[in-house]
Parts: sequence; C-alpha cells; structure tokens
Amino acid sequence: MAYVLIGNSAAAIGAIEGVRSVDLDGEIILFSDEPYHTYSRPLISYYLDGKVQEEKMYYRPADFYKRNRVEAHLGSRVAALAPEKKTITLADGQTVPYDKLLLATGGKPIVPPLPGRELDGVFTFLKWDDVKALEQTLAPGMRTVVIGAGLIGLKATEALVKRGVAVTVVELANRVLSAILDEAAARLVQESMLEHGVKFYLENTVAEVLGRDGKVAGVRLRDGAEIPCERLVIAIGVFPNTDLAQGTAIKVNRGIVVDERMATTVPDIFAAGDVTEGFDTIYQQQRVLPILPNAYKQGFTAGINMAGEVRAYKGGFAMNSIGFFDLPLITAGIVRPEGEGYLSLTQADPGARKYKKVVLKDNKVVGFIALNQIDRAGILTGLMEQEVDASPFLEHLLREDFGYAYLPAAYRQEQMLKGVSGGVRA
Amino acid sequence: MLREGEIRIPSGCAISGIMNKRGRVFSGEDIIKSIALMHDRGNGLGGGFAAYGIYPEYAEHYAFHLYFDDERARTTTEEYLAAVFHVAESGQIPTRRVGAIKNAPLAWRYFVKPKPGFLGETENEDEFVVRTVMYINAEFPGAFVVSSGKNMGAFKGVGYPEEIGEYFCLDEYKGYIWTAHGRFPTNTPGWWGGAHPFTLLDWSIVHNGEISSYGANKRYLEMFGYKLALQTDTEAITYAFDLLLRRHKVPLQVAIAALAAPFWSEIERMEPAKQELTRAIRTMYGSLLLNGPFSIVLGSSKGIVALNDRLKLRPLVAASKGDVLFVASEESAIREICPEPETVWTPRGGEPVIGVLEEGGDEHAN
Amino acid sequence: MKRVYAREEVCAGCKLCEVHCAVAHSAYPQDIVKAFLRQKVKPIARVLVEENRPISFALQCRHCDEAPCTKACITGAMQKDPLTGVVTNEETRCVGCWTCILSCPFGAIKRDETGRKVAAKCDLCSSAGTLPVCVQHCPNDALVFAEEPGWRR
Amino acid sequence: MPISLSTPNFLIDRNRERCINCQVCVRQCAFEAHSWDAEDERVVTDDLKCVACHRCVTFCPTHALSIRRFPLEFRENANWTANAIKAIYKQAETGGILLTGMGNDQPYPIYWDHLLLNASQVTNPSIDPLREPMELKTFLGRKPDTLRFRGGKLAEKLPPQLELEVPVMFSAMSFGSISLNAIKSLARAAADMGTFYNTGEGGLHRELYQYGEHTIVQVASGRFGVHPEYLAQGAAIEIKIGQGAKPGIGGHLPGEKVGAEVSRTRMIPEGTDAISPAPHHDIYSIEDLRQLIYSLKEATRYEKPVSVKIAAVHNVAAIASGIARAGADIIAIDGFRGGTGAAPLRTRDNVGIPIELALAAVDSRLREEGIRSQVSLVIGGSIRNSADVVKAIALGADAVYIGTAALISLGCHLCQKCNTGKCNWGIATQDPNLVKRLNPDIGAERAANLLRAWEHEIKELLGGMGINALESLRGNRLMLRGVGLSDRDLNILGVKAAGE
Repeated sequence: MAYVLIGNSAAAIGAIEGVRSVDLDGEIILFSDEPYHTYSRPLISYYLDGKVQEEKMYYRPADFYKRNRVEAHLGSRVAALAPEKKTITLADGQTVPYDKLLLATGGKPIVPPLPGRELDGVFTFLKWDDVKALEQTLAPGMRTVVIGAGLIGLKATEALVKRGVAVTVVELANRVLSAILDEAAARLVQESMLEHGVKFYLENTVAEVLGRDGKVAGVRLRDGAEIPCERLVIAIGVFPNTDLAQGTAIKVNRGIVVDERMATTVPDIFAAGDVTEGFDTIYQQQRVLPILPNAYKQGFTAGINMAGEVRAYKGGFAMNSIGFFDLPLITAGIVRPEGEGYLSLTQADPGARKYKKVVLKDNKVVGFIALNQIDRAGILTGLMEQEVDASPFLEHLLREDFGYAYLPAAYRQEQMLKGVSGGVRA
Repeated sequence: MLREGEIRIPSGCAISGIMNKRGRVFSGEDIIKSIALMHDRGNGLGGGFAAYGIYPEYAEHYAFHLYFDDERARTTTEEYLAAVFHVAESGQIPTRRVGAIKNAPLAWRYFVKPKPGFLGETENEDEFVVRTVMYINAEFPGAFVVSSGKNMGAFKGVGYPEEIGEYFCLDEYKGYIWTAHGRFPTNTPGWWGGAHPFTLLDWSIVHNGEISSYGANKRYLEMFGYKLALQTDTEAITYAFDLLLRRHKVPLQVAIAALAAPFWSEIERMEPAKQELTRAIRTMYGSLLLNGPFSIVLGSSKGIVALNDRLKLRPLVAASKGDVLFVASEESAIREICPEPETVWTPRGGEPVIGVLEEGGDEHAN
Repeated sequence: MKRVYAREEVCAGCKLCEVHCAVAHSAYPQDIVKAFLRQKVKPIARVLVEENRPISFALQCRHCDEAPCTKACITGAMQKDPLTGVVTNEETRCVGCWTCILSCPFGAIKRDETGRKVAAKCDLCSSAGTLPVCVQHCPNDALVFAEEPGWRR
Repeated sequence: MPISLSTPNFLIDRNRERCINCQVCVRQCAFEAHSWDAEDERVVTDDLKCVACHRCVTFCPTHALSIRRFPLEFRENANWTANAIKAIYKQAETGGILLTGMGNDQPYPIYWDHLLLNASQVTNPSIDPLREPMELKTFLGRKPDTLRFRGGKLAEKLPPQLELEVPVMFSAMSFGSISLNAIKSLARAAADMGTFYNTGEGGLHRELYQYGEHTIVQVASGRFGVHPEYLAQGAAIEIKIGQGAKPGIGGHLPGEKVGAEVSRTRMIPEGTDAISPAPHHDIYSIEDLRQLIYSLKEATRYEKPVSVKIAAVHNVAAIASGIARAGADIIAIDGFRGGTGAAPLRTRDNVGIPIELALAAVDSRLREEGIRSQVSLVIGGSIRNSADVVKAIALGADAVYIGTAALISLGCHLCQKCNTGKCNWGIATQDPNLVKRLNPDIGAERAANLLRAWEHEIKELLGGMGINALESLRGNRLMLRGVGLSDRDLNILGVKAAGE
C-alpha cells in the first residue's frame, strides 16, 4: 500500500500520524515544495520577532519521518495529478503512483492586482521563506505598511514593531480582526496596538504601490492619501491552494469539497487542511476553516480512512487563540451574530481591557470572545463541540470562576469520570 | 490467720480415683497407695478421700460426717440435728494415732433421715439436707459438715493424704468408688474443714487447679442460694454440678459442655442440631464455664466423671482393667496399683472420662 | 491508563492538592515554605479546585485519549506519550500561544507566567514515579489514582 | 450597643515565618476564626471565634499554627474561677440557659482509674492470646431459668439474642445530632466488626437499611422516625428513657438542622424543631413501660430483644430491677459522663451518678434478686479505653456502649460545640459543606480499627488473668482491686482493696 501525501504542514503530519495509528507497514511518500523539515506556519511571526529560533520552528522532532518511516521529498513540487492512472507527476516530469493520495496543499496568499506589486520590498506573510526574505531586509526605524488587519496582518505587525519597525496598518473593514471580533473587542485590541505606536487606516485600502528605482517608496490609499514606506506586507488573507485539483474530476468550490471521512469526490483521493472546504458545525455548512487544529484533525482523520478504517470527523468551527503585546485573546464560532434567535451575553471592563462575550442560539453556545481573560476558555469550546444545553447555567456563563462546578452534575461527572476524550470525538 | 472460707487460697494438688463399674467393693488400701505415690504433689497441708458404698447397712440414711472444734460445738450441733432429723445411729469416726497428725478436730458421724414436718412445701429431702448443711456450716461456730450423702463419706484433714488415710483407718472400709486428694495450698490455714474432697449430698469433688473464673462462677451460683462458705474452687465446682445435674436436671453431657465448653471455633464446625444445642448451653451457662487450669474427679453414688479444663492445663490420665476404671494426675499413680492396665489414655482438654455404675451390678452396695 | 479521579462527595475544599501540586512543580519541590516564600512569583498549581458550594472537587488534566490540546498545539510541544498516555507540554518548545487553553474542554491548562510564558498542566507527577502529590496529600481520599473511577478505597 | 464582656478562650498562634497564606485554614474553619485580608494579602485571625477544634492546625501544610489557652488572667480566686465568671457574663448578656455538647467535663472522681486488674502468677498460668483461642463472643438478651431438653435435643429455643464478636457497641447517636456520614462510618464499622450501632432518636435513613442486622433502633419520647418498617429493620429495639448527659430532660434538635433528609427520616416537616419530651407521655409508671415493651415485642413477633436505656441516677438499682421485671431483655445504663449533641450545661455537669457505681449497684441488686440472668446489662457513659471495658465487664456488665470514643476515632476533638452544628470535622453537623469532610470510607476504617485495637488489648488482659472466654470475667469482681477508695466506695463496687 502506497500513501502519497502532498504537503508538509499540520494536515500532512496529522495524516502521517493517522495512517500509522492503523497501518505500520504501508509505504508513505511525502512531497513538499518547501525545502524544510515540517515546521509550524503559525510560528513565522514568532520567528520574525526573534522569540523562536530556527531550531524551535519545527513542528515535529528531527527524526519524525524516520520514526514514522516516511519517504519525504522536500523541495520537490508536484505539478499534476492523473487520477485515472492513480499517479502524480512532479515538476521534474517524474511520475509517482499512489494507492491513496492526500492533498494537503494548504492555502496561498491573496494578492490583489495592485499596480506596483512587483516592486522590490513587497512581501506576503505565509511561509517561512516569506519572513526569512523579509527579515534579511529589515532595519530598525524602517517604515512598513501592512495591508490587512486580520490575524496574519496583525501578527506580522506585532513582530515588525518588536523589530523596531514603524508600522501602519491599512484595513478595508471598519475594525481590526473583523472576522473574529466584534466592534467592542476590536476597539480594545486596536487601542493596545496604538499604544505600541502602530498607525491604522480603517475602512480604507491601498490603491497603488509607489516606487522609486524598483523599490517600494510608499503607498497611495483609495482616498488619495499617501504613506511613505520602505516595505509593504500584503496580508489580506489566504485562499485554498486548489491548483492541482483544477481540471480533474475533484469537486472544488472555494476549497476542495470533502466528506466527513475527508474523501474528495474522486476515489482514493483525500484532502485535508486549509485547502479543503469541510463542514462547519456552527454554521452547519461547508466552509473553508484555515486554522491549525482543524487542519491536524482533518489530516488525522484522512490518514485513518486512507489506511482503511472508517472514522468520521463531524467537522469543526473557527477558533483562534492569539495575542498582541501581552493582550491574550481567544475567540470561537459566531461572535457577531446576524439574524434571529441569538442571545449575546457580554461583560466588559474597558479600563482593564477585559472583555467577554458568549453567543448562544437555541440555548447552545455557538461562539464567544474572551479578551484578556482567557483562562479556561476551552470549557466554552467544549460546550460548543458537545452542543450542550446551556439553559441550566446561563446566568453563570460569564462568571470569573465559571467551570464544571456550575454544569449539571450528570454531565460533569460523565465528562470527568470517564476520563476519555474530553469533548473531542475525532 | 484467716482460715479457709475467710480467704481464698489457691493451691496445686494430686488427685486419684478408682471405680469398680460392677459395684464390687474393695478396701481403701489401693487408693492410699496411689495417692501416696504422688506425695510430692502435695505439701502435707491437706489430704482427703471420698468413699462410696461404705455404709451398706445405712444405705437409706444420709450419712453426716461432722468435725467439731470442741465439745460445746458438738452438743449444740447435735441438739439441732436431733431436732430436725431422725438419728438412726451416731458415733465417733474411728481413728488411729498417727505421729504426723496434730490437733485433729473431733470427728463424728450420724446416719439420719429428715423429719417430714421440717420440709418446706415444695422441698424434697435432698433440698432440706442441702439447706441444713449450709445452715450448720454458716451458723454453728466450730462445727463443719464434711459430707452428707447416702452410703458414702468423706475423710479429710491437714497432713499428707496417706497419713489421713491411715488416721481414719480407711484400709478397714470397703467401697466401690474411691477418690483421693493431696493438697499443696499456697498458705497454711491448718484447718481440717478446708481440706478436700468437698462434698454435697452424695456429690464429691477432688480437684487440682485454680479456676480464674471462680469469681464469676461464685456470683452466679449465689443467685441460686448456694453459700460458698469455703471460697474454694472445689466447693464451687461441686455446687455447679449440683445445680446442673440435680436441680436443672440437665443431661451429664450438657453439664460437661457447660463447665468445659468447646471453643466457638469448634462449635461453628458442629452439625446444626448439636451446634444449636451447644450454642444454647454456652449462651445460657456462660457464667458456669470453668476457666483456667483444672483436673477434677466428680464422685457420686452412680459413678465418676473425670474432667480437664478445655486447654488441659493440668494433668489427667485414665486407665482401665476389667471392671475397674482408674484416673489420676500421673500415670505412675495408676501403675502403682495396677501394673498392667488394659488401656491407658490421656483425655483431651474438656473430654470427660465417665464411669457409670452398671445397674444391678452384683454386690452393688444396696 | 491510570488517571486521577475526584470524589466530589468527600472533597473538603481545602485545596491542599493545589498547595502541594504547586510545591511539587516549584523550584523547591521538597520545601513547601521556601517554595512559597522564597520565590518571587508564587508557584502555580496544575490542579484546580472548583467550588460552587456545597460542590467542590479537584480538576486536573484528564490526559484524554484523543487529547485535543495535542492536536491544536502549533509547536508540537504538547504531546501524548504513546506508551504511558500521559499528556505533557515540552515547555522549552512552548511559545505560550494558548491554543491549548482554547482547545482544552476541561480548562485544565494554566498559563505559567512565573518565567517564560508557557502552558502549565498536570503531568501526573511522572517525574516523581510515585502517586501524584495531589492524591498523596488529599486529606480525605477525595482523589483516587486508578485505571477506572474507583469508589471504595 | 453595650460592649460584650466575653473574651477569647484560645489564642491562635500563627508563625508568620512558616505561613504561606495558602488559606487552607480560612477554608476549613466554619467558625470563621481565620479570614483572608485581600488588601494586605495575608491570613488574619480572630481568637474570639476559636473553639480549639484543631482543624486548622491539623490541615496547615506548614505547621504554622498552634492553639494555646488565651493568656488573659482573672484575679486569682479558687472559688470564682474564670469559667464561673464567664458563665455569668454570658447569661447576663443573653438571659438564656447555657448550652453545651459532649459529656460532663468536671473533675469528679473517675472510678475506672481507681480499679486495678489481676494477673496470673505461678499458681495458674496466664494465657497467650497469640497461641491460644481467646473468646470475646457475647450474647445480649434474656436467658431462661433453665434449658429444657427432649431426647437430648433442646425442647425450646432460646429467646432472641444479639450476638457480639466484641463486647463494644456504638451508642445511640441520632441522624440530626450527627451527620449521615458519621452514622455510615459507625454502621459499616459495626458490620465489619460483628457488633452493633444505635440509631438514637433519629430514625433510620434508607441508605442505612443495608446495615439493619447490625442496627439497634431506638424508640424515644418523640417517636421520631418510628414505623413498622423501622422496627422490622433493626436487630433489636431500644426504648430510651434517659441519657447520662441530661437525665430527666428531653431532646431538642433545632430547625436549622432539620434538612430534607433529616425531615424525611424523622418524618417531621423540614426546618421545624424536633422536640423530644422529657418523659414518654405514654409512660408515667413502670407498668406503662411494661406495656410499651410488650407492644414492641408484639409488633416484631417476639423476634427481637427489647432494651431499655436509662440514665444512671440515685436509685438506679431499684429502677433497673423494675425494668427487668417489666420484661426488658437488655438494660442500658448511661453514666453521668455520657455525651450529648446538646444539653443544658448545668444539667450535664450536675445530674446523675458515675457509671461505675451505678453498674456495681445494679449488678449486685439483680443478683441478690436472682434475676441477673434474665437481662443483659449494657453500660455507657465515658468508656475511654479497653481497660475501662474490661473493668466494666468484671464489675458485671455484659457489654459496653461507646459514643464519645467512637466520635473521637472519627476525628472529634471534643471542642464541645456540637450544639452549634458547625462541627469542623463533619461529625456533629448537617451543613453539606461540612458533612462531606467526613469520608465514610475513612471513618468506617478508623472506627473499626479502634474496635480491632481494643479487641486485641482485651484479649491480652484476659490472657494475663488466665481467662480465655469473656464470660468468665463477667461479674468476676475478684479480678478487681481498688486503690485510693473509701471503704464505702469499695463496698458499693463490691471489690477488695489492693493488697487484700
């Protein structure tokens, strides 16, 4: 049995561990266009600000491939698939047969067709190479514009600030982190970044990149304003990297469509991670969920199923833990409900920059924001996963000490005593 | 010095018993030889004998053996006896001069029958006699009833048993049961009444040991009107048998199960019926359990029972030859008078040796 | 695997488990007074006593079979030992992103900011090789270390 | 508001060198003697609230705490002691009866400590309980005058008997006065050790039915929790007339202790005071008692022994004789040191007589009347150790009840605050926060261990006396000698003086 994996991040690693949890013999062949031992994408901002050195970037120990007997082809790009022949073709023309194939090609940065985007000094912020390149050109006092106040944009911003760079953030939405925060929380986060000298242009965007002899010199905004800068980081977002699936029978919407076994519409081809469009249990629909935990679980599930066992991953939902300058922040699911039937409980202490919000629908927790008071937030995540009826303890949800003591005895004891998978039914 | 009865005196001892199951009578020489052999188990401060079948001519009368300190005691006591009994015959108990025997009391015997008028309504002759014996021992200073059974008598005093035997000329008596006792008291009251055997009616007990349960036994017996004038184990054991066998009329085996009860661990292993019975006995007669070391020979006109405490903390050997049953503290004391017994055995703790007089045994003394 | 189970019906809520856990994981594991008085920042306990009177019980990492924290960890520092089943956080690799806190349904992972920010959690005192200290020091046997939730001692 | 004259009894000594401010003491003290000062971030104490129950001292992980007598001294006065003065302050403040818990703590003579046991030397051998059987089995119940036999078999069964493997039972403590966990501990220990515990007047909680074979169910003047099933569950029934700690007084369980469970078990409304009248209002005379005894026997088809419990009072011997003749199978006598969940202080400390004398008098009297074997005698009222047990049995008891000793084995520190319901050890309380502090698994083991330990010691003492069955010690007063007692005392106790 030959398992061929394309990709080398959380989803692919999850797949390896999934396969090996069932099949110790099958041959695993991995292809990655990046030359690195599997590393952690979310760590690139830590790498940039120096908190994490090279040796700590790796997602698994150095002997990981060896221990799992994985034939890893690093820095070798896969050019095409031939599902009907059950082979893949590498960039160098070589073809490799597979019995089971996993597409874990992740996402690629969205780069709008900006005039001047080819100028020297324009960077994206997704891969290790991106930050390595950026890092080499940085110098204290340098001015940088970051397009996009999303997770990536702001992590990049924080890292740059820590490197002594003056950063200006341009964001189309009316607030930072619009995908995971409501206005109130966004304001607090923005405040704290302002205190660290970050400038913001909200409800605005870059119309053109200005250059001087091939190098970035500044940007002109939609409203005509000009901001001089030496570096530009484009962090508008990522898009599923579905290139290989294009032109095949594999069904693709925004991402590659997978079922709860992570199987694509083509036999023996599976997909996992940011490239997919999996089921969102909160929105109850297929969605792209570009977050690491989801990628790993999908990969792990794919691996098990590729190895012949039937295992379902009922899906996940958006969840993020992130922090900017000592301001920790955890959010999940629907944080800014639109439409009928939602109940939002909030508690704010702007002075201390604390904010908590729990969103419920039909007495079930469907989302929350925990800003600067993140301890035990996972209990809420668990309630979302387990779809627990929260009506018996609604009034306690926002308590500082909210915990199992406030949950119904039966549920509490079942969870605590059985000692098995808390919530997670992988 | 306090005498027996005013103080409790622990003592070690030698015992011996001989019985002819067919009731053939024989002289006291054997029992004297037997007990004499165990000379060293005593210390010359007490010896005595019980003999059954020695008064065939007065078999229907209660044979009272009494000791008097002086003539005054004798006359007052005799007045009382004459008042409540028909006295068929009375006289001094024959004795010999024996060097070692000093300050002996006056020893008299009376063959009597209660005068019906003095019996309580529900009282039978035995009970009347018991009451009288207790009364005399308690109320007549200087007088002491040594024995009161029918066709039997006790002979005891201060000295080695063989000396006592010779003093009372026991070689001239013939009986079908003889028991003997040589005593080693731990102090010297020098009072003849305190010597063993102890008797009541035709019960007699010779006993070796000291019973730790004495206090419990005593207070239980007292509830039934027994006055333990002597504070001796022997006395308590005698009354215990009297209570169980004569008054509560329980079978001999039951009495034995009460006095030398089997351990609960044994009882748990018994078959249900026996278990229930034994449980009941222990539950009911716990206060009569004889705890601590003892070996005893119970004599009665119907036979003897030799018994050890349940841990067998005192010696007891038995042997038989023909119609004759021997029991003694030491095997040598048996072989001394019966060199080749047919069987010799050492009864286990709590396992009785029982000799029952065969009914209508020829020459049975009445 | 053996886990620590709480018997809330006999938990006295004294929090001695927290005290001793903190000590065991401090710079002075053998000296409770020093652990608390010598260290600038109080050592933090990996076990947490939840209280909602009269209910109280100690809660620590359940060492889930399908441990969500290990799946969520962005650095790979959080791992479940395939042999012992113990979930541990390799603190030198941890960057304190708190994704484990986000994903632990028991809220059993704490932020240890006494030094470098890292996630702190119950390690079943694996190093000690004996009973977990919380179990050892529970004065009322309200914590049991067992394969299955055992009731009687 | 006028100033209170009450001053602390104890001083809480906190060694700041060792205190780590973990607040374990704060969380453990129901009397709130410790509290957390959030501003100064340290634990502070209020000596006035300390009752010296030692909960905090025991729990303090750094042994930073100790409790001492509060050093405040009054002007020396042999007559007006601090206690005497403080009592008056308190009553001047409240105008109420002084209430207290546990037993009489006044320095009356303790006769147990003036009685010495015998041992074998030379003339008969002592027995080694490790080598020889040593029997403590005890039967409680009426013994017939004689056994009747038919064909070598028992003609009639014995009256019902309680069978004890150790001559020690747990005395009456009601659900309400103590916690369900405390009762569970005792019930389980009794079952494990082959003896009995007593419900007191608290009824029988359903969870305790499983221990029915080891339960003595009590019927007291309030009749709380008494119903046919209750009687049927027990191995024996005890009619409670009186209690050593408060002879002549009824019981009073304040409403706050009557929670859902207590209310269901006692069959009274939740939150209402449970008041047991001083007398049984259907027993104004000995013949009335006889009627109750027999109606209870009727109700249980004569299958269970009936006990009558009285306090040791002046003419206890005559009363006991009357009770025996009224048909009781067991008489339980509670001495003036007996414990209680709540009693008026003056009654507790001044009414009744010592159990040693009461026992001796009753046993002697019953024997004089020849009816001793008709009833079993159980005594209680401060049996503190196995030697007390042995002495009691030598004086004539069939078995003993222990209450205070049993609670101490569960952790009681005799702070005498049972009546407050704040027992920090989870024993004398119904507060769920405190009740769960007593783990019945641990409690059962500790209480059983106590009995196990005493069992060993009793066997050692018996062996030393050359006795290998307890019945041979029962009433065996020759095994006792008195020291430092008057002839009158010796006479009542029926024992000789040491040296006699």
